[in-house]
Amino acid sequence: MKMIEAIIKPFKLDEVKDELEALGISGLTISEVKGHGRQKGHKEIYRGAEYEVDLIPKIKIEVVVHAAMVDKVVEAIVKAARTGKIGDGKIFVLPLDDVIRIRTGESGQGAI
Amino acid sequence: MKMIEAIIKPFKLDEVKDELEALGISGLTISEVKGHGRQKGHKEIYRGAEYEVDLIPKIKIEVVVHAAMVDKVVEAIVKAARTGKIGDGKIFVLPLDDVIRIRTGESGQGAI
Amino acid sequence: MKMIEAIIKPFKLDEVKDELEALGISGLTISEVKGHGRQKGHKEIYRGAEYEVDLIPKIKIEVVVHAAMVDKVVEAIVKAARTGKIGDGKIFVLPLDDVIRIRTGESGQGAI
Amino acid sequence: MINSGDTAWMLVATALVMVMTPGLGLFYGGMVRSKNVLGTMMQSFMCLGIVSVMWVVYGYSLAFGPDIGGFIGSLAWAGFNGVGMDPGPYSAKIPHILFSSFQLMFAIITPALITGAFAERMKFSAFILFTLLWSTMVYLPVCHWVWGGGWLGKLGALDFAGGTVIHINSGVAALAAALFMGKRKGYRQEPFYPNNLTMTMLGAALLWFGWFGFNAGSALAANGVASLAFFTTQIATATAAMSWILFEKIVRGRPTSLGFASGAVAGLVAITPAAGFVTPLPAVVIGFVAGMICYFAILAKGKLGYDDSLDVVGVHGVGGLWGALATGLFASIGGAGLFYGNPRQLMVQLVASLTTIAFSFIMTSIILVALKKTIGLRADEEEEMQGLDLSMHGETGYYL
Amino acid sequence: MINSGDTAWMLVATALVMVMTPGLGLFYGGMVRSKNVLGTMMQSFMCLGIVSVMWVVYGYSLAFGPDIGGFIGSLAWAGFNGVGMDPGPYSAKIPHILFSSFQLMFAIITPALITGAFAERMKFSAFILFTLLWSTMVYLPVCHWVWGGGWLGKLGALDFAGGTVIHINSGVAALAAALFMGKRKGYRQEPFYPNNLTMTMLGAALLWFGWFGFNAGSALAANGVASLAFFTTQIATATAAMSWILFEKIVRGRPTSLGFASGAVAGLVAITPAAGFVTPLPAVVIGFVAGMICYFAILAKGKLGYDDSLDVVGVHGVGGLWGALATGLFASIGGAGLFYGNPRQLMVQLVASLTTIAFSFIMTSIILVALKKTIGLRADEEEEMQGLDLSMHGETGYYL
Amino acid sequence: MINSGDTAWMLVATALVMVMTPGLGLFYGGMVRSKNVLGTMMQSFMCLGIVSVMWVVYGYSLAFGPDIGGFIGSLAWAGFNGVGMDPGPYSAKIPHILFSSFQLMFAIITPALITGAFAERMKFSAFILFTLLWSTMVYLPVCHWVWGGGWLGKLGALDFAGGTVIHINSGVAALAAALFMGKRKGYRQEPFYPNNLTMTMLGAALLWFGWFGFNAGSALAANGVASLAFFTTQIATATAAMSWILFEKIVRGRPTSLGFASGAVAGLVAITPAAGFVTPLPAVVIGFVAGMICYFAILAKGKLGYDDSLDVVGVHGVGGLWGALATGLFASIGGAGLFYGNPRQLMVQLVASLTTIAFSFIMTSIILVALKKTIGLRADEEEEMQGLDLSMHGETGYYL
Ligand SMILES: Nc1ncnc2c1ncn2[C@@H]1O[C@H](COP(=O)(O)OP(=O)(O)O)[C@@H](O)[C@H]1O
Ligand SMILES: Nc1ncnc2c1ncn2[C@@H]1O[C@H](COP(=O)(O)OP(=O)(O)O)[C@@H](O)[C@H]1O
Ligand SMILES: Nc1ncnc2c1ncn2[C@@H]1O[C@H](COP(=O)(O)OP(=O)(O)O)[C@@H](O)[C@H]1O
Repeated sequence: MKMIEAIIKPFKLDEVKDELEALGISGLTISEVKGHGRQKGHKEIYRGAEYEVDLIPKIKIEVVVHAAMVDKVVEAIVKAARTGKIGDGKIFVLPLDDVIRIRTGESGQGAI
Repeated sequence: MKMIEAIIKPFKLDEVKDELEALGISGLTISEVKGHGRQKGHKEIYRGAEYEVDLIPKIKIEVVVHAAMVDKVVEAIVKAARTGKIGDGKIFVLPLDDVIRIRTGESGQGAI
Repeated sequence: MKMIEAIIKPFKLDEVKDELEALGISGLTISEVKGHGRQKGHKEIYRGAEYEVDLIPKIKIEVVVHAAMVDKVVEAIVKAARTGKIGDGKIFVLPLDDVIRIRTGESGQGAI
Repeated sequence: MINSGDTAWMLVATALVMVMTPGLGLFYGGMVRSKNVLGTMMQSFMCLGIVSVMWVVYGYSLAFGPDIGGFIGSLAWAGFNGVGMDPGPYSAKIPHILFSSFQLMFAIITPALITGAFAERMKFSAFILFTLLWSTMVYLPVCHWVWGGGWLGKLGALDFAGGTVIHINSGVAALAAALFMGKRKGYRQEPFYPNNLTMTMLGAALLWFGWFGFNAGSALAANGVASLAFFTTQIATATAAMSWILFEKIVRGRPTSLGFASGAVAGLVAITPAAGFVTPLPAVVIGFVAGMICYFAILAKGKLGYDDSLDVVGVHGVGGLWGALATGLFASIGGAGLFYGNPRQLMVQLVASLTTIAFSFIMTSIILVALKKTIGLRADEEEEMQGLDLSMHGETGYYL
Repeated sequence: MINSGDTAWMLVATALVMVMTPGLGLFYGGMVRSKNVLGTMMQSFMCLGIVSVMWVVYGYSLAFGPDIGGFIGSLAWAGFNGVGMDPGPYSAKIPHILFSSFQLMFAIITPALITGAFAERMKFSAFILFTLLWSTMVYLPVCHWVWGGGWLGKLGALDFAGGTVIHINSGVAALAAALFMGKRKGYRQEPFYPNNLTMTMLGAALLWFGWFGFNAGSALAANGVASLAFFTTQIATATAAMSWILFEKIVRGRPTSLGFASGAVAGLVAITPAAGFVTPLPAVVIGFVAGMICYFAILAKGKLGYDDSLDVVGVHGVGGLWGALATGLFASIGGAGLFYGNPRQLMVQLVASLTTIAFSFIMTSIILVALKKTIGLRADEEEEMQGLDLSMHGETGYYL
Repeated sequence: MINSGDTAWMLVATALVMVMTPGLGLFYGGMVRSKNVLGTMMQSFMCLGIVSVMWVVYGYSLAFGPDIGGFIGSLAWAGFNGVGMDPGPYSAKIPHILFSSFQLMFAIITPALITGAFAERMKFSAFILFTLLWSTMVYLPVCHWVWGGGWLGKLGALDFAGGTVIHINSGVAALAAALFMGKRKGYRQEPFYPNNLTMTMLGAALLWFGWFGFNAGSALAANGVASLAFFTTQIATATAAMSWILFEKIVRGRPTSLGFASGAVAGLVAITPAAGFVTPLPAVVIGFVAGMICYFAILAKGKLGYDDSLDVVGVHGVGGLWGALATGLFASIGGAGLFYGNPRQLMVQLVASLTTIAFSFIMTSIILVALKKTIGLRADEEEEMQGLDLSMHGETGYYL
């Protein structure tokens, strides 16, 4: 089992979800984050003050999958989330010891 | 040391916190996330437009504990967060290399 | 490769970012979280009701780095984020299997 | 003959009272949890819809039409038959239809006030029926008794702008509603954070602003009495807001902005029946006491155990009763109270208040029980958990 | 001679109409996505700036100055030359400058209404030019025709407060704009969530409040007609709001707060031309039909395929047309419609409406094409994606 | 004898000025960081409380009571003794108590304006004392000098609606406050994002709306002068808003919505002393210059180094001074300025402005030093970091 964490552009969320769904993966958790990297930020102006804002809104998707699925999932995310422009984001693959489904208490592969 | 990440129903947060406190665990970090899974979403209507919203508000709890505590913590979370209905959420157990307490700089077990 | 997750006081974000930048690290992802630990919360009053709020706003920084960089990065964060008062936060170091850059599809060290 | 100055003022006063109801929606809306913000606002806005239609069909006629036995008006003016651009029996200087517009706005806000008691848990359909029935069976009669030529007016009850008709009446109905509806799920177990106190502050400001139309407009003319009522309204409100946060500071250690807003509303409520009958210094006293007793009434709610979500009983019930009695104490202009040598007035005020309390409580209870037995009052548990915005209206308040 | 009561009312009515434009900004602002909230509000606020300056320089004179051939006013009053504190030709009882202030507020809100059609995608510079050109080339002539001594007024068209001049006119311009601008990126592909419906509710409330000045103020005096217009406005609005959510409930299963607010605006629009000409019961009918047809017009948009972001066509175009025709049906006071034995009136209403539709559509299209060919109309793709707040104004609406 | 039209207008104008103070609370509240939103709004709302009570006890009497040596009023009217429903010495056509209500609203908003200078860092208790002392020791005397029969009025200073008494006065007090309070922690080091610019826009709209009461109400009658003041207010405000964003565009490349709102307020400030004395075209000039110089004043603040959180000095101080002098240049109705052959007027304006600047700066400094030495002015560092909402009031603005 692995946890795949993808940082993507917000407007790509629906496409990524659809692509994962196509792989039979429906369980996932998302959150609103802000990213900093190569992508340029923007300027904000409030009366006399001017700020360079270099944190850009992104969506983080966390999805836990069987180890065997990792490559396919990564591929699917890359396909759906890519625009080819800087700032498309990153995918991180983390090892995972266990998964537990709260509703039933079952754990391991079957709980995903 | 392990990082336990639990996705739960928002209104269960207080109960989970209390249950962990009972185990002597007070350090934890939470965030607001949205989840997708078996649980049905809802419909929203804005004039002519109708949207199926399938992302459901959840709370993510991150708690880092000694490896020996993992089972007890998982059990406690399951106990407190379970309603028995679909959407109760998941617990993920991740390996952890190190913990550092910023205030003191100390690291390892003692920093938890 | 490691994922470093730091929970810090919100007003320390700029300093931490600067310190990491000085190490040549510009890629990072942040999110707004709430923390519970030794730090005391506060009281809120709404007409007849009085609530003890023990969840304190924190910023979570996620930064993925080469394994060789971990110590320097941790040191930099500790240096920038420390006030010496309770609630300064924690740093967690997690193992990481892989990183993929969505824009190019490349993976591994080079994708960080 | 129609006076253009009086008409100008009453046109504006009517618009001002109209804006109080959305103002109330903001005031209430800001205090509930985020998931109920639209549902709560909707209940105020809906009163603009429901009561306006009812008013034109039969409401105005039942409340103000030719008196039948001191108890109710006749249906002679149903459909606004004969209510037009000429002056009517209630004022010789403004068009009859303007007087009825002004009164409509009072009829709208009264049931809207009650909604604070059952916020965050009532079914939308039940709310609609409740509002229609309550307006018809409770508001119209009491309004007729005091202002429409009915028995309480004839008895000599002083109610400048609606302390009894509106505030005691709605406050008591709120008590009945809180009792019959039961508590919100999680009440006193989990924190219920107000979603947006800036909106509540804005709502309080619009209420304060609109209330000048409510109170000074009740003179039905642009004259000295209107000006007096205007000033006493300002002074009592300001004093009550300060008084509330003073006692908050003493009891809890913190003066809050919600406390300021609540105190202001308590002051507005308390000065309502007295506004044109008292001079400035008594207005200060009325305001000070209002802020104090309404604050303690709200603290007491915790001990009494019912869940009056937004404290309608504590603010409108208690504040309205205090105002009605204070009018019997301090009246000195166009009437005389106890302190001006007329103890009888206090008795009359007491009779008017008690009658309204009893009538409102009983009638409201009957309506609630009837609805409970038929269509049911509460959203089901799932709906309440999900929030009324989604479950009743399919909407979400904020996507910021 | 100046009458202080009429002047008092018109001062207030003018302020009330002024507050409608920011109210519209809130109404529209709440409906767009968070990243466009300020840009959308700005477009309404900017109309206060642009049109006011234009008005004093030449606008008032072209609209209301000495008539030239029934088509336009002369420049005799440019720079407000001769427009002062004495009464003018349009009312003997209020200062001329007050009449022109009142009319200014109408000229401001009309282009602001159109902005709903191209919300979330127009370049700021293009918007400014569009507003200036449209106000000059479309609003001023049509305003002159109906109210400034022009040919439509002479023909006997009844338009109490601007159904044709303002609502049909802006609604048709909105249609042209939606067609020429093209759809927003992602339209009907991704969800476009309204960022803050509480703000939309507040905006609707301010519109409702200010509209009393709009309609009742159009009597230009504090008298019976103003009072009648006030009441019919209230009743039609309330009914339309209820009617809209009734059909929502039937069609979608949920009565929404956005629906209530939208229905209220539809009712306000529809009663506008009729307000001082009809009695209360017809006002109920006008409101009921308005809520119904505007709701179905909005549902139909989905099928017609153009992207009128905030439904200006469905609410102002359709509602305004219905109101204009309804005036030809129900007028009974100071005029007579079909149902009161005067079929000719309906024909006149139809002529006025159709002329305005044709003129507005053609002229607006010319302006849009000219701008498209020169400076361009739309924000570029990056800017639209980033949101107008950041790309046009360098600001973010909320940091909560 | 009381005139119902004038009374109607003044009732409304008073309500309009009242609503400016909550409007200011919204305007300011939206600009601060989220953690201070309620604390900032509270400071405006509190002025409604503090000053109203002070006014009835002794304020009105000191400002407007029988003159003592041109410097202050006597205590003859303390407790509103003798101030009632009949006309008073300041207007024969409206009730005395209405005149005093109108003036109360001015006394309320003036200290509220100052709060922008020390936003986000003052202790609540210090704020309360400051407001009470400042109102008593600075506002009441200056008000008396200009309007209450004092020496500046006798000298012939023209101040239609309070440019000197209110805007210069508060702007200068703001400068003193910014200097004595010191900077906010993190000022110019970390970004201070405004939490909710939609609220600031709404606040600006309410200020604009209410300002019609402020300026046109200062005619104390519903007449030609009121109508003129109404129109010049609209025009100057619109022009200033446009002018501000024009210079923003030139300097920074982006016209902002906060700039529009700020420019509008600058225009409102600048036209205040001139509103009833100038014709429309000069009003355009006054507005244009106001938008320009206030914008550059704000840019200059960065270089001068003091932390006037919400730019009270740049907008009210600079704008007010420009307005006072502009009145000495452009006055042509009910007075004559330099351009109309009366250079002396400009001198008088200068004297009035400089006296007010000196008096206000010295007195405000004394009050601040006294408070600093006794109870202290600032929240402690922890409290400031946590935000005033939690540390002073135990509340959180938003739980969305
Ligand atoms: N080392 C990193 N650790 C954590 N997050 C990162 C890292 N590098 C990039 N990110 C995340 O990925 C996003 C995209 O990165 P960026 O460098 O802008 O573009 P790209 O990946 O296309 O080169 C960033 O906004 C940030 O959220
Ligand atoms: N594979 C997964 N990866 C990440 N998060 C998941 C995954 N599966 C479920 N979740 C999270 O758990 C929540 C509950 O899952 P769901 O399938 O609805 O209920 P249950 O776990 O009771 O079957 C989801 O809303 C989502 O946040
Ligand atoms: N065991 C833990 N697991 C996850 N997060 C933790 C844990 N302990 C502390 N934290 C996070 O670190 C923050 C600071 O911890 P706290 O105990 O208050 O201060 P300190 O680390 O200075 O002793 C907490 O608010 C919480 O967000």
